[in-house]
Order: sequence, then structure tokens, then C-alpha cells
Amino acid sequence: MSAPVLVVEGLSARIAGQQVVEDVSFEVPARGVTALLGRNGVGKTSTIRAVLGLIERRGLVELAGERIDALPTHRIVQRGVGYVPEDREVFGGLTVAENLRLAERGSDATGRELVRELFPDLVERQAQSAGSLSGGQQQMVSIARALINRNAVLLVDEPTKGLAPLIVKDVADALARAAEAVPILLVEQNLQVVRQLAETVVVLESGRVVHRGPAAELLDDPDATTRLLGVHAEPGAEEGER
Amino acid sequence: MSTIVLLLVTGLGLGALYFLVASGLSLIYGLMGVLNFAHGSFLTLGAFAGFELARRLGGDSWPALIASLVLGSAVGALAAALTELLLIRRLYERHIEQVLVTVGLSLATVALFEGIWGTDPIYVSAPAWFGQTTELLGARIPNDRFVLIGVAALVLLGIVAFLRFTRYGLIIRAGVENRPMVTALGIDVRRAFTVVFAIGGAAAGLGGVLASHYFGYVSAQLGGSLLIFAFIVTVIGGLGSLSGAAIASVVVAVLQQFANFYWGVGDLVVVLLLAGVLLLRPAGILGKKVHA
Amino acid sequence: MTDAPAPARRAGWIRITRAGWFPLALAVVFGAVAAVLPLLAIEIPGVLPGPTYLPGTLQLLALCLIFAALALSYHLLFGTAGMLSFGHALYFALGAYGLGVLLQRTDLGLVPAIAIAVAIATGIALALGAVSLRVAGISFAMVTLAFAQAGSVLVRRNAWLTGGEEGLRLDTRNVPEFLIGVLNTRNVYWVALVVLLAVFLVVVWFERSRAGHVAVASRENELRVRVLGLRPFTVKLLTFVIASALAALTGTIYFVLQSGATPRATSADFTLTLLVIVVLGGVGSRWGAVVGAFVYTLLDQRLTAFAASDAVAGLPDALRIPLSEPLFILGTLFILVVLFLPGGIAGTVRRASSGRRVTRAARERLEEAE
Amino acid sequence: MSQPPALDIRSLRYAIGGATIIDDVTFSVAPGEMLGVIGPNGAGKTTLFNLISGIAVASSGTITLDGADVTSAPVHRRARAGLGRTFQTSSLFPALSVAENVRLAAQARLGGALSVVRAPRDSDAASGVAAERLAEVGLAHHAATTAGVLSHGDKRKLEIAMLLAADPAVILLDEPMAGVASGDVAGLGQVIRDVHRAGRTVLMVEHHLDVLLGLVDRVAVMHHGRLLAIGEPSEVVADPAVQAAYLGEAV
Repeated sequence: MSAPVLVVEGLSARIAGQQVVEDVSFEVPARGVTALLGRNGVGKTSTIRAVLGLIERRGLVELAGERIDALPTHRIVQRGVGYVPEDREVFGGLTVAENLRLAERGSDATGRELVRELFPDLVERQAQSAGSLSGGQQQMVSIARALINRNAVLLVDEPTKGLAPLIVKDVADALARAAEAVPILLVEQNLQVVRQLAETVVVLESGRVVHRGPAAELLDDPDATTRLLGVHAEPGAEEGER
Repeated sequence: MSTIVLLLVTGLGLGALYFLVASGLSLIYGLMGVLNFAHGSFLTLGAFAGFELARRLGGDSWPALIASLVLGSAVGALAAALTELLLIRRLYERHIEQVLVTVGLSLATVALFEGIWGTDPIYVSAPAWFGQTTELLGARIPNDRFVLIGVAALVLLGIVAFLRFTRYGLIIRAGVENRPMVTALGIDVRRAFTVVFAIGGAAAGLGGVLASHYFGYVSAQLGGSLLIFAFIVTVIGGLGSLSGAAIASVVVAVLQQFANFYWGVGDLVVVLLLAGVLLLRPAGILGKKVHA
Repeated sequence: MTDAPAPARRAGWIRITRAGWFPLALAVVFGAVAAVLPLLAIEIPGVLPGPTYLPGTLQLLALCLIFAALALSYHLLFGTAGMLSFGHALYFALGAYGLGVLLQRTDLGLVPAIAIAVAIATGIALALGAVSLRVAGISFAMVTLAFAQAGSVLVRRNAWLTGGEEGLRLDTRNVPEFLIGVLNTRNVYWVALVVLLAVFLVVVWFERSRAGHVAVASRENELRVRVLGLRPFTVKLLTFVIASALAALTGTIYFVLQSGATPRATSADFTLTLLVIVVLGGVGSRWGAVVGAFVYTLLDQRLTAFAASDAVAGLPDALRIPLSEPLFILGTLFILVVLFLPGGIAGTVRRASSGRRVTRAARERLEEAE
Repeated sequence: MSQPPALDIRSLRYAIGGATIIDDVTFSVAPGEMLGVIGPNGAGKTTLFNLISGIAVASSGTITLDGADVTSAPVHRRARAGLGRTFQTSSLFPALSVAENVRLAAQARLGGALSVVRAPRDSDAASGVAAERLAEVGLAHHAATTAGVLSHGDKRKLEIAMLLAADPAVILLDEPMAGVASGDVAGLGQVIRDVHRAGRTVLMVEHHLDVLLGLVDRVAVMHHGRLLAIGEPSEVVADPAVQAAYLGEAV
């Protein structure tokens, strides 16, 4: 197996003086999707934000063999870490085109074709303000902002949160396409999506890694699922109407 | 009728000055959350720089005026950019301390200006056309009012165009909405801070030179007195909203002119307007959120 | 302070009230030393212009006491309740001008005139505070500034009442003999000392009262206070009014000490000066406010003397001009304190004396992120 | 019905910026009942709590607290009417000591909290209540500690102590166990059980379904801002609609 693209070792992070990530270590292989799982509030989002330097952190983070844990956020991103945040965080007052233009990083912006192909809807709506889009469309913008650049790795945080099932499928398919080109670290509550996309899972509990292994192995073991993810069955597979 | 037109146009002229100060304040606050007390000093410095240059070039010629406007805004921009780089940046995200530093800077610079140029107003000269009047709807209106209004309109258009059509403008608009996300797209947002300070400083410096012609003099206190009204304008317009600042500038200044002319209580009326707006709409005319 | 709480519980109070008796003891010592100064001939070259029994020196020290009292009232507003006001000078000026006008236009004695002036200022504070508190944070700062500026304009414009730019002189008709004239400066000094101690006691009292605790709690987490069923607005307004009344009281004594007032006392610069004093001394520290007032006032006086000295006059322009402007030096000093000495004098002393207490800076970071 | 419901919610709707976050939600909670609220992230649970406690104001519909309409009452008035809540992230007065935090809550309840005449620890019913509540949640030994430096689990306990000191009739707990170490979950569950046993009405959002289902009388399932189902835990878990929408197909 080739060298991992992202290595996290002994990562700790604090928010408001409170330990939210504690001594977390894991690797993201250079291919495919790695899912970061765990109950709500165990520190998945904080882990991603700590890797990006969006919150105060300590520990080692290596991207393609180089340490990035002392860099400010914008430098980390410039090195090829794409980020799709929880809750989308599109710029509602900017148009779709402007959101994408803002994300383009000069010569790295090689993904315009891919974005056009994956999200024809956005091309149609490029002059519309992002704030007036539906939740699903906003999520597309958020993902497109990451895909428009050539990245070494993508950090994708709960991409299906609060989305209608049809859209969940679209988002999952788009991420599957993206994963062909770039490795992804995925935080996701919808275990069906995890099953579809991820090869490896890392499970956090109380800010620590408590399980690591192939995705199928965990998901096929209801006991382990219950124990590690705190669910009787599979929560978060969001069906129903918006 | 002619009185009303005169008051209206004079009010617009004064509103233009308020806007030149308030636009920078509003942009800086919107992007960085900093209330810049030193903004008045950028204006005063621009006014003095313009005055010194015009004096050396012979005072009342058109080229001297234009050169002084250019220099005034350049000096304002430079002073503002240096303030951001040397003082504000060190206190990243510590808003109260940032405000305090600008307070200290305003105290120190006003004292310095008094040391250099004295405490008395210095009268400035302009091309003769400035002092003449043009008849509009029966009112004889001093020409400098038109210049003020024209320049402020150009500045407004310029800033809007900058925000809309340039990459920095895009970054600034996005940063006002959600700054961490801008950095998470790989953009060094701090550079945009310097740019915003420089733009605000340039507008203030330009406003300084124009204010010296509007009032007929420069003094170390010039910026401070305009700054207070600019603060009021930004609160009424809604903190961080450029169009709010533009609207409020005009409303405040015109109201002030009328109240001053008819009852002699312009400043008081402005403060009452502020109180009224706060009671009815604490976030200001175009403010999005009530600031906590 | 009535019962003897269990040690653990007593320790629990340190965060706000410190040890119960210590500030009061310190105040007693300070008061005693300050009270006998006019009877002694202490000289501190470079700090005081002359020995302590001379009227000139006492005048300066009395000014220090008054500014200390004013700074304490501002501390209540900014340090305790977290309200950044840029209009506190308004209430000081209302006290000073209120007393001046009352003495000039009525036959009231000094004490009733002071009481009425303070009462009027308190009423105005109640009305303006209620409006200003519609907003918080930076907007609150701007709004208070605007109101103060309106006051300043009114004072300057209405010369028939306030003397306009010339200022208002003390009408001595109904002022007791022993407070008038250069020779009686030490009596005024003692009055100023009493006022400072009174303001100090009120501030300590309020901070230790239940309302004071709610004020601190509102500063830290306003939403939480509301969820508990309390209205932060009420306690903020209360703090605002008390601080303003205290400022008005110090303003009246200032008027007596200076035998008058000028519009400078109403200006925005004056509030900013107050802010400089409190930040210099250390935000959130009572004695920091007092020390800041002394340091600032003495420094201002010495720098003014220095600026007028021959040593400065002989310097080349590039040095002479900045050095001849006390406010330039003070402003620069202030910037340096904010940049390099977070917590001001009090914070620096605290850091030097103990490493284990949670520093204010750290605490603020906590709150900010919360 | 002789006794009005502790909390009654009718056709509640909340929309902001064109998006409907809460859509036509109706349910009521009987006095002394414990209701669990579950649903995927983004289903509107926290918004529902914000509407009930007054931090957000409903676009339409009514909220009745013990028979009184509080739909548009300000936060502090609802609190005085007997509503208490905790927040997803700890929400304390970090610079105050643990004891002060609780005492403040007790004083808010017992009155006189804005007194300038009385010192905080005068008398004091409030001090007594504070000490008792701290003991109840097992934090008595931390009374003097600055709240900001407590461990996460202790902060959650402190929040509950503050709630108890304010003695509300209706309590909203927003993910009380989020971020709590698994070892502490059982203890916290017991604390919540005790709170409820004292006759209080409790609404609780929680993702630890295993713990939640063992605690509550009924469960409400939120989905896309709507109330999908409400009923006894066993019924709700067995409800095909809930199965399909929330619990999903078997793994």
C-alpha cells in the first residue's frame, strides 16, 4: 500500500479552553474514502477543524510527508487540502459563480470541467445568489468549491446533513466521482452513505479513536455498530419529504 | 423654494463628507469588527497634506487642487495601511484592544498635528470658481457643494465597483459574511484587512481635502468633529452596511441643515434621530443583526 | 461578611470580591496617609511640583483624587459590567455645570446645590441609559459618544447659561468660606479625599451586592442570565445610573476645586482620557483605576511642565514638536500599554506577584470563544 | 381534563430567510412527563427548544406553558413562569465560582437578585439551596472552583445544578450528554432521572438513544422540521414510518 496522504498523530484541540479532541491518531490512505465516525459531539467536526487549523490545536499533522500543523489555515488549504464544511457555509450574498471564483486557487483550479459535469444545475444558476438556493444546491456549491481545485486530500464534513433523500443520493454520487481522483476524509452520520463510499472507518469517542478498520466489517456487525456509534439501528439514513 | 433647494444641496454636500468618512468606518467594521477611532486622523492628515501641497503649488489653481486631492487620498491610504499593519494586526481578533489602540492613536496624532500646525484653524484657498455660485431652481449654490457631491458619488461608485468586480472586492464581501470560511478556501484574509484600511483611509483623506474647502479651513480637530457624525451615520445606517451608510449620510446631513437653518438645533436633531432609530430599529436602517 | 463562611465557600468568593477585608483595609491606610499629607512636607522631585503642604501641590493631588474617583465610577461601568461607554464625561460635566448654574442662579447652599445637581444628572442618565442600552458592544460605545457630544455642543452653544467657550466660574456667594481661596486648597483636598473614599465604598458595595453579581454575570453570558429569568437590561441600567451619579458627584467637587469648568470637561477627549486612565491602571481592577488616575494626572502635569521647559525648546523640530505635546506622549504610552502590557499596571503587578491565578487575558479568551 | 398540560404546542412554525425550520409542529406534554426528542442532525430539535424558551420567536402557532400563552413572551418572563433549559454547549459564567453560578440561579428564583442592599450570601435561602443542589449533583467539593476550569462532565452537572436551583417546573435539556465521556454517561443519566422524579416535566434532546429510550416516557421524532411521530418508545421504534425515515433499513 502506498504512503498515506494525511497522517494525524496525537492531535489535541481545545475550544474555549475545553478539550474537544484528545490525542487522536489516524491516517488517510492515498486512495478512496476514509470515514470518521462517532456519536454526535465526540469531536469529529473538531478534528477536521483542528487539522485545518481553524481551532487551536497541538500534535502532528502531515500532508504527503510534510508537517502542516504549524501553518495558518490558508497555507494549509493552499497546499491542497480541500474542505467542505458542516452546514455548507456558502456565501449567501454572493452568486454561485462568485462562490466558485473565490474558491479558485490560480493554477490549481483544474476542476472546472468536473464541476460543470457533476453539477449542471449550478451552471444554470450561476448568476443566482447562493443564499437563495435550496439546501441541496448549497451543498453542491460547497462541494464544488472544493472540487474546483486540484487537491491532495478532501475533508468533507457531514455533506448529507439535513438533505432530502434524492439529494443525498446525488451528493453521495458526486463524492464517489470525486473520490476517483482525490482521497477523502469523510464525516458522515448516514451509514448508508458511509457504506456506499468508504473503505476504511475511524471511530471516535470522547475525542479519542476507539476503532479503526475496514468499513464493511464494522457496518456488518450490528453489535459493534451499537456499541461504537450508540445506535440501535442505523440513524441518519434520511428518508421522507422536505 | 430657493432656500429649500439651497439647504438640500448644502445638506447633500455635507452628507457627501459624512459618507467619505463613514464608508471606510463601515467597511472596516464590517470585515474586521473594529471601530476605528483613528479614522478622523486619516482625514485630518489628508487635509493637511493637501493643504501643504496646494500652498507650494500656488494655492488657488485647478492643478493644485487636483494634486492636493490625489495627495490627500494617497496619504490617507498610506497612514491607514500602516496603522493596520503595525498596530491593528498585532491584536488580531481582540476587538476591544483594537478599539483602544485606535483611541490612543487618535489622541496622539491630534496632539502631534497641533504641535506641527498649531491649534488655530488655517484658512485654505481654492480656485476662484469654488467660491462662486451657480443658480439652480432659483437658489444660488456655492460650487464646492457640487464638487463634494460629485466626488462622493464617484467614491461610492468606485467602492461598489471595486467590491463587485475585483478579486479583493470578492474576498471582502465574502469576509464580511463569514471570515473563517474565507481562510478555509486558502485565502489570506489579512491582506484584505490592509486593503480595506487603505481604501477607507483614501476616502477619508480625500474627504479631508474636500472638507477643508467646504469649511474653508484645516485644523487638527477637523477629523474628530466629522468622525462623531460619521459614527452616528454608521449606527443609523446599520454597522457594516455600505449602502446604509450612504443613505444615512444624506438623511442625517440634510436633516441637520434644515434643523440648523430653521431652529438652530441641527446637532441636537441628529442625536434625537439616533435615539429614535435605536428605539425603533436597534440594528439601524440596513443592519442585519443587532450587535451583541 | 456577617457570618463566618466555611473556608471552601469563602474561597469561592475571591474571584469577585477578593478577600473581604483587604480592599477596605487598604482604603483605610490609603485614606490615612492621604489625609495627613497636607500637614507634612514631603517632597518627591520629578513627581510632585513641590512639598505636599503647598497649595499648588495640593491642588494637583486633589485633582488626582477627583480623577481617581471618576475613574472608579468608570471602572464600575466598564470593568465590572463590561459596558464600553464613550460618554461618561457627560455626567461628570453635568455635575460640574449643574452645580455652577445652580449656585449662580439660585440661592441654594453648596450642599443642597450639589444634591440637586447630582439628582438631575442621575435623572438624565436614567433616560439616556435606557435608550443607549437598546444596543450593546461597539454600538453602545458610539451611541454614548453621540449623546455626550450633543451635551458638549449644548454647553458650547448656550453661552447665556454655561458661559460658552469661556466656561463657567464658581459663584462663591453661597459657598462656605473654608472652601474658597488658594489658602484653603487643603480643605478642598480633604473634601476630594472624602468623595474618593465615598465613591470607593459605593463601588465596593455595589460590586458585592447581588445586583453587582448579576452585572458581572451579564457581562459574561447575557443569554444565560435571561434564561435564569433575570433581565440584564435592568441591572445594566442600574449600573449605568449609579456610575453616572458618582461621576456627577465628582464633577461637582471638581467644579469647586477648579473654581469653575470649561467645555473641555464635556468633550469626547475627556472621556477618552478616562478610558486611558482605566486601561493604564488595568481594566477590572479597582485600585488599578486609582493608580491609573494618579499616574495619568501626575504624568500629564509633569509632561506639560517638561514641554514648556528650556531643554525641550532647544531641541530640533523633529524632537521638540512631539515632546512638547503631552497628549502625544500619553497617547503613545497608551498604545504601548495596550500592545505590550495587557491588564495595565494592575495586570502586570498581578502577573509578577502570582503565576497561579487565572490571568484576566486567559479568562477573556475563554469568554470570547464561549 | 382537570389539569392543563405542562407544555402545549399548537401548529408551531418557524421560518427564516425563506427556509422553514419548524413546520406545523403540534404536541403537548403532561405535568411530570419526560419526553425525549430525537431526529437526525438538522431536523430542528434545537430550534424547537429555542422557540419554547424564547430565544427565537415563532413565525406562527402558539406555545402554552402551564395554561398561559407565552408564544411571544421574552426569555426572562418564560423563565420566571417556570421554564428552565440547558444548552448544547456548556453555558455558564466561567469567571464565577461553581457556588456563585448556582447561587445566582437560586437568587433569580427566590427574588431579590437585583438588590443593591443585600450581599449575595446574606441570609440565605439561596446559599442553602445552592449548597444542596451542588451536593445533589455531586459537585459540593468543587464549590470554590472557577466554573471555567471544570471538566466537561462537571460543567454539565453544574448546569443541571443551576437548573435545579432555579426550580423550574418544565426543563429543556439540549443534548445533556454530548461530549461527556462514556464512563460518566450513566451517572449523568441517574442525575436526570432524579431531576425528573422530583415531579418536574422534562424534554430532552439526546443522541445516546440507548440511554434516552431507557429514561423517557414518550419519544417525539423530528424530521425536516416536522413532527414525524410521538408515542411510547417501543411504539415509536416499531413505527414503520419512523423506521423508514429515521432508523433506516437494517444494516
